[in-house]
Amino acid sequence: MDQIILQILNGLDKGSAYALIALGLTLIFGTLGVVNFAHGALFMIGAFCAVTLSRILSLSHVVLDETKKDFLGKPLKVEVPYANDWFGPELGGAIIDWAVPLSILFAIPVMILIGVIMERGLIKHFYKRPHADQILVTFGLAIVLQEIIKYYFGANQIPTPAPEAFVGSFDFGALIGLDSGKVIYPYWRILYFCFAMLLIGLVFAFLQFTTFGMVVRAGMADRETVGMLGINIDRRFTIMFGIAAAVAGLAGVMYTPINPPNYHMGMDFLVISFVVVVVGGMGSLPGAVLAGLLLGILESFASVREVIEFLPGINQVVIYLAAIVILLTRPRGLMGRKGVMED
Amino acid sequence: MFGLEKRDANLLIAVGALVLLAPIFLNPFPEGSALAQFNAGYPDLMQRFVIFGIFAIGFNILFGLTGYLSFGHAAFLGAGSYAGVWMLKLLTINVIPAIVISTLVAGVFALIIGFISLRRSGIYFSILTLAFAQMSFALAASVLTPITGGETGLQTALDDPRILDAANESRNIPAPSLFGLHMNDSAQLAVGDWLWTFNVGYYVAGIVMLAAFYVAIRIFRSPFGMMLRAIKSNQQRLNYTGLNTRPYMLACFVISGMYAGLAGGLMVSMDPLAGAERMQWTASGEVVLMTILGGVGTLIGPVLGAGLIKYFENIFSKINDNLLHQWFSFLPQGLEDFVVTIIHPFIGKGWHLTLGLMFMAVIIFLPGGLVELGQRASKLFKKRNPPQTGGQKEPAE
Amino acid sequence: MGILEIKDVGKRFGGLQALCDVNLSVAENTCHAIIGPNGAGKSTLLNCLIGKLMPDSGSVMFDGKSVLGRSPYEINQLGISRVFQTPEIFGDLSVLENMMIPIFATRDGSFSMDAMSNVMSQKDIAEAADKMLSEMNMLDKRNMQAASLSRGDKRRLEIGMCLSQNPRLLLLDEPTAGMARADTNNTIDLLNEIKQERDITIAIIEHDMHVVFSLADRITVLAQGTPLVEDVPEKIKGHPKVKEAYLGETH
Amino acid sequence: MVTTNLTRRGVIQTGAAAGAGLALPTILTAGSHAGFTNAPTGSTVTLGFNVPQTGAYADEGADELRAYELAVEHLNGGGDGGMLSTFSSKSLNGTGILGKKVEYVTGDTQTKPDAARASARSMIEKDGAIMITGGSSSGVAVAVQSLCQEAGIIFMAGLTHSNDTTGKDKKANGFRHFFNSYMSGAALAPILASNYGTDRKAYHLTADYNWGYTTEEAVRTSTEAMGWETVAAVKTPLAQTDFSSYIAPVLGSGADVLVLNHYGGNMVNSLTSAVQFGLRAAEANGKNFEIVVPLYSRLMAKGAGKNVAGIFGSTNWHWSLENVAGSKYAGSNAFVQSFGTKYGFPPSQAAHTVYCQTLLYADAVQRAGSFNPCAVAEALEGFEFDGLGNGPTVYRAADHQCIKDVLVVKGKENPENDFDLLEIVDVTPAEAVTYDPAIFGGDLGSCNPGA
Repeated sequence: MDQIILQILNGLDKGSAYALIALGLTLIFGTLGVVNFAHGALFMIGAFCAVTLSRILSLSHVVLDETKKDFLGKPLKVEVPYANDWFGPELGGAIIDWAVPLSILFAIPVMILIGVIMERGLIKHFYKRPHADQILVTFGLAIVLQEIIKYYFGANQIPTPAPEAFVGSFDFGALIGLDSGKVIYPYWRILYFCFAMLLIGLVFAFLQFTTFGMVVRAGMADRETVGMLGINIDRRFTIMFGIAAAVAGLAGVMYTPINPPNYHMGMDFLVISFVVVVVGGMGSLPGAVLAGLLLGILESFASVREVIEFLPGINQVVIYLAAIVILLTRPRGLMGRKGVMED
Repeated sequence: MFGLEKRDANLLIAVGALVLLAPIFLNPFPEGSALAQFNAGYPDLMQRFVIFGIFAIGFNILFGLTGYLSFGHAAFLGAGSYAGVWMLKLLTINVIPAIVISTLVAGVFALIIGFISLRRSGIYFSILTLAFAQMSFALAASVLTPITGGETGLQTALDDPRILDAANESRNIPAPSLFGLHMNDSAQLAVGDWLWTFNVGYYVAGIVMLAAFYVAIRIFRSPFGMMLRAIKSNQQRLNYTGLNTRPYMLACFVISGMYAGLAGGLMVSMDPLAGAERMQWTASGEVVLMTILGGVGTLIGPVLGAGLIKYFENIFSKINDNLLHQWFSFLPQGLEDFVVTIIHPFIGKGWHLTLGLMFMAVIIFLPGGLVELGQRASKLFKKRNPPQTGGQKEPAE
Repeated sequence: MGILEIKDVGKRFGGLQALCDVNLSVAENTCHAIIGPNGAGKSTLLNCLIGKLMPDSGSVMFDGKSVLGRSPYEINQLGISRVFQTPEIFGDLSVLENMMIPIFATRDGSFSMDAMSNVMSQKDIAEAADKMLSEMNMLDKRNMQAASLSRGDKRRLEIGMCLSQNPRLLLLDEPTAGMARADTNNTIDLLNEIKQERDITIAIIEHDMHVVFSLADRITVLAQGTPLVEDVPEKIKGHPKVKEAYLGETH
Repeated sequence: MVTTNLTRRGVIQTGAAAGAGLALPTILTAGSHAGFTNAPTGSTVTLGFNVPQTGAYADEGADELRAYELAVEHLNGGGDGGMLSTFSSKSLNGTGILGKKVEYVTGDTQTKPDAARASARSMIEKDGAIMITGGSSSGVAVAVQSLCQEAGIIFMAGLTHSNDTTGKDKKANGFRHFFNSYMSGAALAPILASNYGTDRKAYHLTADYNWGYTTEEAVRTSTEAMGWETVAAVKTPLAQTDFSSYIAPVLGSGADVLVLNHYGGNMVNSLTSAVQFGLRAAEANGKNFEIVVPLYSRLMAKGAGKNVAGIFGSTNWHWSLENVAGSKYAGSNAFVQSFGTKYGFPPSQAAHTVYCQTLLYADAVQRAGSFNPCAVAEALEGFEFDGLGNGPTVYRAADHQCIKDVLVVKGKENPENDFDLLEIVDVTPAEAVTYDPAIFGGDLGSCNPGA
């Protein structure tokens, strides 16, 4: 029982990352009709926003410590962050410690800007081109973006820990009335799930309750009609692209304490997030969220030892199998509208 | 000639001449000169040019003619490679069974995957093929290790049975050969400072590539090829014309898969190792890049694209700062450093960046790839001639 | 007994009864038009005829064989050719190739793995295609890319492609929709020529009264999913029920 | 057709001589070279450094490349000579190898067997490399080793830890200085026993590929031999990034030790997850829960950050070795000094092993008096040396594996900087990690000089 709860938690956690990426992907597809292979790269750039901010916050100057020796036998160079000088070691340390949550504020404008630039500078010119061209040009862009990140940050993973307060785990089982000590779950992963749900909720609320969102939804349903009403749908779509980029970016920011980021983390998620979008139904926002969570849970359960022993290798292929089964039996996906990219 | 129209025959002859003389013109710079770094006329790379040429030609038969974008084509290359190595291990070190069987195995594999994937089209087809290829890769690298050699790859060994061969007297693993001609044997010709290498394996692969190219031309010009182009153009009309598109697509997919398998079989014949990452989706992406870079739906484009990407991968990636400093040493020190700093991110380990930028540029500005570039250039030359009547149909080159 | 017999066909989408007990018979070698205001169920009926939709009830027989549940290529092989609202041709291919494909299909059936011969070396096909093109007055355009043709020429090509298969029934779905007046008249003339020169049955679904009255031998008026009247054009013109159905519509 | 194997450098000389002035074409025959592939005939000799420059191990490859450049500098008499001065064999004298100046070419393995073989072939066929060295994974090492065997080139393996490299896939032309899975297991077991006791229940997470299998087997065998019990061993996909599903069941399984048979990104992510799930702080079976990482590298420690603190593992070498364990490990400081002065930070174990391999190769050529791979192999087989930082070492003839002491390290609690992440716990002597070369099967074959 507790193993099942644990794997459901794992699945929700994994799935919320899939859902956030897929949400943006399907938003872009639904509004702009563009298949964006660079979306994984946006997730990765978001993660590196956190790395960048934590680097900025811990910018240091070197102080020589004569009492200690470095590896060459010279006085040890100790790096003292400016933050410590300015705010004192306590507050300065706390600021550096909270770099990841602070990065949310930093990442939102950066990601929106990147998204808008991407849309205006490149994607815009591909609305009328075939899907294959869109896939290919954004695939090229993804390569370029990740190579740029690699050039500046190296290929190795960069540890970007959560604030002290969120490190470690707590007894989730006791919280829901199980025996204590059975279901231990990390704070940050729970936080990640809650954050993802909040973000998804915000996006839905935005689309549901604002006029802006209403127009965008109408545009998703029938672009031409909305265009004929004299509403400048293009500008709104540009903004939607920025928002999608920001959602992916925030997913990346918050993911950094879970797994230290590196330059190809976006590619690792890209294929899966496409599968999520397709399973959920192209252009369906609730579908993306549902499929993300479901596939996360499915993947988690396929990774359980007993399952692997019964079906070796199932953990590696379960997502793809799910995609194949869904595509063959229900091509519009779980919640896709009939007729949207359906054969 | 050979049942081809004059233009196609000329193209075939030109490609044949290119393949024959590649060892010479790929080494345009004398040995030891600063630019010798850009020479590409060594056996491994030349073999790769033609083998990936075959792969790309085959991919183009599918993507170029029907517009179905398979993102899992590397799976067939991998399946062919494994089959090929197993033939080299079990049957004989002679490459013929390896090449034939790898083509057939890939064909069967393509038949199965195609039968399922072709129930959908568009991006769904792409995702289905991607899913199958990723599954093949994941399984080949792990659970199927006894068959595939896992992450290390499958290779020949001293104690392989090789039932058709005489017992191996030497304590060395025999090299793949064609009736005694070793694939890694070469003859070299030196003229002045120039050095040209003529490699057995390269010419074997080259001849197979010419045959594959010839077959591709025939397919492009055949009624079958016309139906495939019709599928790309308007599948609905084709259906209402009384043609069943499904068997056409499946046949095309299998042919295309067999080309990939043939390439895989040749690869292991030149270098008897099959690694699982050959099946990864990025490897499938590579053949897409090749085809697009060269020119989708054109005959010669994929071959050019394959050559360009392999050239980048093998030549550009080996340029390091040391070399850059040598080349720009004629500049004043400060300027030299500056130039090297500017170029540095794009060469050596940054070759992926250059590739990505180049690829984007091609998609944005040259959707027809290198072939379109060539056509535009030749149009520029022909400007003085009276313009042709508008709307003239230019059949796929 | 007509060549096309539609019996008691009904189709319901959710709460909407799109077709209700449609009975219709198209006699051989006539031109039969089906007209009706928007939402009368014309497209639904058409989709039932060509295998795209499966009616809930009833039967559709062509020359004694049911067409229901057959895929488009099988329906074509029964002898039904279809002309679409917007011309469906192979835009990327040359006009000649466009014309050759249906001729190949007629000769070789639904699938032929002829991957090694040259298209152009098949003289019989090329000749037949050229003959058809000259009938359509398009021989001078044979090497053009089909997508670069004018709207009227595209329609002409499409009809030519259909005729090249010698169909027994030509199904036309608003063949002049969106056309300029001159192109419309050309198309009408072409269809009249075809009617006179060939033994062919034509079923036409149309909105435009001008086209219908210039072509049809017999007209069925469809309203709210049911045939209202069926008669010769002269009788339809002044029919009160038809006027009622079209009330408010200006044509 | 006249067929010869490739002998690029030899050819230039002959070709140039025959074609001088007249530019007459010269067809080269089998007699025009010295009987082995790429025999150097000019005043230089070219080595091929095949390291990952793109992909996840690019940073490790960059560190290897730095060490190679340093080794070349030292061989040619530049710099401070590094470990040349401490090396027990004194045949190298700073004038290159056999009087020929050492030059090098580089290739990118991309950490893929296919790509690694392509770049190795290009260095052999195009650049005339006489020896290939490098790599940072066993798959690549095994693939390139067999290529070199076929081509008639010596292969000096870089970072490769799988038993297979000198076990079932060993080749007469291939040599490995780095230690292996078996030695890791053997070295770790006694130290784990003394720190965590002999009554432990271990849970293995194993990367699902060849290296993972051999490492799991080695650690299992040696820990079970001293009384540990293996509760479960679960294979994790190589491409896995989120290990939560594999980590979460560990606490409930009755195990009290988690062994992560992971390397590189796998290890960084699995360890990070394990620490997140509170395994470090947990108690099981009345004991503190412990985590073990059989193979450590500095880049992994860097990637995992604070999470490595207190976690045991093994390494081939560490820059502080001579300071901690004394002058038995002479050479370490010399190397650190020379590397640190040039690059500003201490070398990694990958850098150390490839530096050693380059020197060992050069020395063997020098002693053999020939670049002929068979002569070099003979000079390396059974070669006993000291002063390269690992203490007395022998290049075992039976499987071309170096037998030397193995370091057991643990993550530092309070590292002073990015390079000070590990501390040496103990050094297991060579005798304790020696094994019978026959146990892994395989066959060296006979040495192949190429032509």
